Amino acid sequence: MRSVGVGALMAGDPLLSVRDLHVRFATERGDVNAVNGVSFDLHEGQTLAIVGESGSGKSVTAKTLMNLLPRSARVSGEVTYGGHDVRALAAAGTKHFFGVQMTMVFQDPMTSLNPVKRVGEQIAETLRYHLGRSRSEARSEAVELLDTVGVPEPARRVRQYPHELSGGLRQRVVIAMALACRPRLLIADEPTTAVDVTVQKHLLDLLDDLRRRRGMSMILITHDLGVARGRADDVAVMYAGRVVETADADTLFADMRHPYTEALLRSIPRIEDPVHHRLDPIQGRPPESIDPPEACAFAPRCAYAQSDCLNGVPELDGLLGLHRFACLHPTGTERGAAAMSANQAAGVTAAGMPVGGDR
Amino acid sequence: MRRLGFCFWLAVGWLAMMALVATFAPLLPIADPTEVAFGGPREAPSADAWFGTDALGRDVFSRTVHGARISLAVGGFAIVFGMVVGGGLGILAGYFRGRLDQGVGFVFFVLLSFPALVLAILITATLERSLLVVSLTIGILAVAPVGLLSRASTLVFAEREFVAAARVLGATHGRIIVRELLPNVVIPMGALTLLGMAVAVVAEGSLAFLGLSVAGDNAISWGKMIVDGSGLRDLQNAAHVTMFPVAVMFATVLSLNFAGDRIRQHFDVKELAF
Amino acid sequence: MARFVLRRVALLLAVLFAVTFLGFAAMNLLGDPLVNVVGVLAELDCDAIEAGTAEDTTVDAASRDCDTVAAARAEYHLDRAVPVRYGLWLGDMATGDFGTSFQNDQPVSQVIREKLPETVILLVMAQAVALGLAVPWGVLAAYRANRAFDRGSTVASFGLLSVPNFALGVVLLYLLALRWQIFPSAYESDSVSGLLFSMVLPALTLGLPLAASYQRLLRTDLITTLQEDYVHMARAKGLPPMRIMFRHALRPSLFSVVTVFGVSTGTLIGGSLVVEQIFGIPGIGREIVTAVIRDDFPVVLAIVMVVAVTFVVLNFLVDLLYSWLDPRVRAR
Amino acid sequence: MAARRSRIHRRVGLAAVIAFALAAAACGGGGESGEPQAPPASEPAAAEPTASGGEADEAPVAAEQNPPDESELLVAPVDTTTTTAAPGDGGGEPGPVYGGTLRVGAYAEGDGLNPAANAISTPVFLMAGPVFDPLAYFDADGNWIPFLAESWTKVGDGSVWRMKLREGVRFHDGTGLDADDVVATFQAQLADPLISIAFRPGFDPDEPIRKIDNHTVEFVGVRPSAHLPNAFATQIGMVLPSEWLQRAAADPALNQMPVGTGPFMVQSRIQDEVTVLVRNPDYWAADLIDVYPDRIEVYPIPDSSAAAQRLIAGELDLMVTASTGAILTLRDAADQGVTTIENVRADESVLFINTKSPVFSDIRARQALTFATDQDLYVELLGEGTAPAAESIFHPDLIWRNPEVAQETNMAERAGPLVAEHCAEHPQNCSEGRINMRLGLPGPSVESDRARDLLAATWGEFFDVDTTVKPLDELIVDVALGNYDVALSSAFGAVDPDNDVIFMECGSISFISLNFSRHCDPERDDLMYEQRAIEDLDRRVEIWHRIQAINRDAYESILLTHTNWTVGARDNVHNVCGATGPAGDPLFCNNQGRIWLHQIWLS
Repeated sequence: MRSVGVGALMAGDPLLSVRDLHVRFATERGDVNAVNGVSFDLHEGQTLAIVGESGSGKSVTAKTLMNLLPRSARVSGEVTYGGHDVRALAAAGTKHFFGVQMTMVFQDPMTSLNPVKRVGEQIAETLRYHLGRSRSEARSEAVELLDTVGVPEPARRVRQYPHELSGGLRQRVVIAMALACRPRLLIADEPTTAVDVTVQKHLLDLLDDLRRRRGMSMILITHDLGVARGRADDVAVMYAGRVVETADADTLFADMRHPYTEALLRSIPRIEDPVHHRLDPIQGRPPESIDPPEACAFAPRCAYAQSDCLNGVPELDGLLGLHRFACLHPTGTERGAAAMSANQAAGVTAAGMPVGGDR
Repeated sequence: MRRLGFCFWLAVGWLAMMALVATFAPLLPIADPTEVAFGGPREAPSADAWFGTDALGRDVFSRTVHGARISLAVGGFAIVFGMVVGGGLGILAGYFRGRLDQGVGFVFFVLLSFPALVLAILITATLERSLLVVSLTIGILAVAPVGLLSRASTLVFAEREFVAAARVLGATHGRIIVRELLPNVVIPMGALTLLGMAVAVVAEGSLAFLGLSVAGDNAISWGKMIVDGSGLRDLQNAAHVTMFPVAVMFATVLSLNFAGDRIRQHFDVKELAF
Repeated sequence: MARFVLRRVALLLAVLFAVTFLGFAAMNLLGDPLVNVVGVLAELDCDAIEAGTAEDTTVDAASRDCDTVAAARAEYHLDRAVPVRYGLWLGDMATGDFGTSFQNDQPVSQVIREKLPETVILLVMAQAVALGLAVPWGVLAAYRANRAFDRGSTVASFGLLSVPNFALGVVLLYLLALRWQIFPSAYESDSVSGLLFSMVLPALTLGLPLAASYQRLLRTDLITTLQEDYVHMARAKGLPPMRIMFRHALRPSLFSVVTVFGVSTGTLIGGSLVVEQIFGIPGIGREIVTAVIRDDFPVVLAIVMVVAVTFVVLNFLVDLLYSWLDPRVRAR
Repeated sequence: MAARRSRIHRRVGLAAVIAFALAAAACGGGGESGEPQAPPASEPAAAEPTASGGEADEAPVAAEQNPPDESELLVAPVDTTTTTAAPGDGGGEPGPVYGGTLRVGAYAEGDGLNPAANAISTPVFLMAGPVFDPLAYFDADGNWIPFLAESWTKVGDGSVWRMKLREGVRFHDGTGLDADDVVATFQAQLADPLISIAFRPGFDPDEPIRKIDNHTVEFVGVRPSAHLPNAFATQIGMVLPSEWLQRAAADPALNQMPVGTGPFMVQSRIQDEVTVLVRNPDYWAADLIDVYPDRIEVYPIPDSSAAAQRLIAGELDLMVTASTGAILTLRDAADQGVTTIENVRADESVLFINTKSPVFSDIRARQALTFATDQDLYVELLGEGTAPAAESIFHPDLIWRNPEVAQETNMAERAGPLVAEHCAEHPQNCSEGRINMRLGLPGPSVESDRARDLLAATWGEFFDVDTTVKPLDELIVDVALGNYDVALSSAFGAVDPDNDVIFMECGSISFISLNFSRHCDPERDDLMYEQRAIEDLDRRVEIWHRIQAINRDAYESILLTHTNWTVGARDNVHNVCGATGPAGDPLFCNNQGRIWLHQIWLS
């Protein structure tokens, strides 16, 4: 089954294509719509950043791609990889697809390494299973891989257990493990959230560097727009299970349209900010996703919200592959400005959120 | 609060029925369980003898009903004993802490260091096997598990405000233990009553099977009935003599376990370390 | 780590001390130890007989019986104060002198040496049955958690846990040995293979309920483990589900099973009393029951001591086994 | 070393125990084997306690003048009527086959195989029998014949018997058998309180045995006897090398591997598992006796039903049992190539009533108990068609049986008034109109529980029964000490009834009684000693007829069943009852389960 791959890819076709992806979980209190009609494309050698708060559905989307959802999840929509239906491949138990073609790096290196196995074994295991390496070949390759990802003294490290390594080193091990079989697509789910701030940048640069050198595609999932900047070719912003704005990175950062994107950007600390700069956290909390009202999900937290925002869910407008957003009163437009000033005048948005005038 | 469910009430119903028939067995319109040649030997179940007859032609149904008396009496007594002694020690240990706690904890640990049935054997080896001794023996087995539980619950509650408040108000230790701690500790212990009883019933059955349970001419117990019919030839030719008491005992232990487990979940108590 | 081990060893010694004292107390404080040792002879008035003032009531010269009594007093140190007696007795035990069986005048240590192997074989086979069944069973149940198989197996394990050992033994004997004649109905010692084959039913009797309890623990732990990131990671690495189960999820999920392994061996030892009786296995389980019935106190006490001490030490070793299962413990 | 309680029990109960026990015992009363806990019972019948002399005559004393006819047998040979198939040596059989391994199931294990230190009960006899030759044994008619002895001769009135040994007999260790070995063995047995209990009182306390020459000894009794050699047909007649006896005294471990003169030698022995015997290549009687198997393996299997299953499955060739369930299982397997040789003419299951107890010293209480006993039910439910009801101490097929004596059981209606009278006079013995009594049963076992329940139920209207269940040997001690009002045991059944005298004579009553009922009847004693001294079979039969009537009228015991001793064999096992003595006489077969294994052959 190693034929599954990108060999058949036509120039211009996306490596990964997601269309109208829905994921629902049945819970005791009702269905949760974790992902609600997400679509995107990812081209060979490119990086897509999916950005959103926790609960926005970005991790669920990633797990759906990797077929990691629990059995209780109900999934619909289409996910194709190099023209193959990924969910069908998974259902058929296709060998050597996950891990070889596409793989994933998880948020917390503390928990994503098996505590009872030496790190070398964990890396070598993939090589032996997928590539049929002998025990000794796999071991020396594991050492090389650790070296590649910048782990000092790799020959000693392979014999250690995860708990003997620092967080940063562990994440490097995870990355080495993910890259062992030279996958074409890497999904990195908040790869730096759980590690020390001082090493976050190193890790991100490492990932970016490896991607470039290996010609990989990458989906970078993060709650931090700043992480996406400079590393992603395209950005998709998710909120409440939907993509609310997507564009190539330059466009998005230069010309964002969705108030949520704007809010996200404001909430990140920036190195150039003064030390005591006050961040603007996004007010309110992400919505409950059980029986959501037919309305813009962000409206209750949105300073631009107007009464039409509460009547129906805004569509993601725009041309596929270009700048698209789902907002009736986009920021940076006249409609947006009008909405904002109306709300400021009223002191409260249509959804009832108080708005200060001093913004 | 989860619902307890139909099966729970089914189990409780069975247990209630067993308790009733055990209590009133002598008054029930059933055969005398000791009447030899009530029917022919080893007769298959019939309208006269619902469970058939045993090797001496006695009514297996009536014997099964009467057998519940010893099993349930020993089981009930043992768990009550375990709760009074083990529970009491546990509360004292958990409340006073310190040396007492260490001492009691060590005693529990030592008791748990014997395989249960072996400890029971050690005791029955040295004493006459009366109903009281057998019940006490099995009760002693229950002391340590119940005691550990009550100590753990006491530790939790002893830290709570109402206990601190009582102490500030000058309540005596005795009063705090009885008025404040006991009612709280009794709930998780009570939730485990049925589970503990299941263990006790099985323990009594095992002793009876080995011929080490209550001795005496009128002692009918399930374990004894099962061993009576378990010779190879008896099993082959008249399995009903054994299988009916096995089934009833199984149903009873299953009901105790099931209802007990539901109650345990209901009160969210951890499992017992039997 | 060293401190941890030291503390455990100290506790171990204290418990061993207490356990042996309990056994000693049962013999010396519950009732008259002399009666426990020499039975009716304890009633002989040996002083009077020596003085020639008592009637010689035995066919044999009563003075010989008095010699016996005197020898018993010496052997069990009955003339010494209780604490001294305990110390001396402990010394005897430690040097392998468990006294002499009333039943056939054999040294108790020899009785135990002869009977222990059958029981150990039985226990090992029972554990093998339990683990051999519980692991695939628990894995399957966890793999398809809450599906039909899992629900069915929950009911089945609950049922198995509610069957008393002796009842299960009789039912298995009836079905597998008498009805379908798959296994022999009783112990055989003609050959090693015959011995092992005849131990299958007893091992099943002990092992099935244990398999059920292991299965429940393993299933719960596995379901938790399967939520772990490293299992997701392994899936993302493209490893097949069963390989993930056995290579990644199983070992970290064995903690509860290992925790109860020691305790369950105690349950098994208790069960072996009954099972050896049913299947006629000449092990220490049957020996102790026979000894109790015959008031053969040295044998009862010695077996209880051997079993309890083994049990305590086993649980101590189980503690150490943790560090193999979880390297993180080693660091502590 | 020290104190062994059992040793004590034995010692205290001594006398009783063994004699009785031994004999009786093997089967522990009604239930018998199949009681896993019961230890190997001691056996003995033989040990003839009070051998005494009669007129001197030449031996052997044969009962030739009264050849038993088919319905009236002198003794208890194989009961062919209950044999489900004729084993062995019938016509048309192929010739005997030498070699092979005979696998035997015994229902109990023994302490050891040393006849000077361990009780050689029926199951132990299967292990030790082939290792030894007895000084005397019974022929098929039940008359004693010399075996290892060349001759037995009465000296004077029969108080002294002279035995001349065969020459050229060698032990397994190569040493020759001589009078010193006989003297040493006999003295060792006398010195062992357990072994000697039942026969020591019959021998001269100062000089019980004397060596005449290298191959001749004289045994000195205290009373004239015409039947003394009977005593040497059991373990008392098994001879050990004197030098070995000294070593065994120092090292009890040797008891497991004794040295004898017999056709087989102990190769290995693991207690509770197997005893392996191999053929003695230098058997002294090789020219006189055909020894067929090369090897004998005896497996102690306490659960006789399990042994029966193994026999049916072909894992055993032969087994011995008196357990009802096992006998029925074997019978049912007739179509699977299993034959049984059953003997119901030996011992009886007996409820002994302690006539010295406060309750049963009143004959009305004894009568009431007898009347109230539902013997029919006992026979039906516990015998289950294997063990017939007993009316007296002799089976109806035997010449000794008095057909006029019938036991007065199953007359519950006659019990009531007697109980009422007793309770009126002795209110302290009664509660709520019922007599309080203590019953002792051997056990524990399923059978003893059933016996207890059945007896308690049938007596329940008139007696309030308090039952104690104890292992057989402990029970017998208690019974010998008079600790129960009523106790179940098994007794009588000696090949020659003279050996049963000890259970009835007044001299056996003392602090420890072998006469369990403790009933002394001087008239009966006179009769018993008279028959002992004479060889006149007619007169002996007459005397025993009279004794049965005396016993019945004394209400001293309640006979329940004639024990069924069954040998089960597979159909490839031949010649089970074909053993012969050195002179070619067929030997008595299935003496309370004791059979000779060395002349059995396998096809």
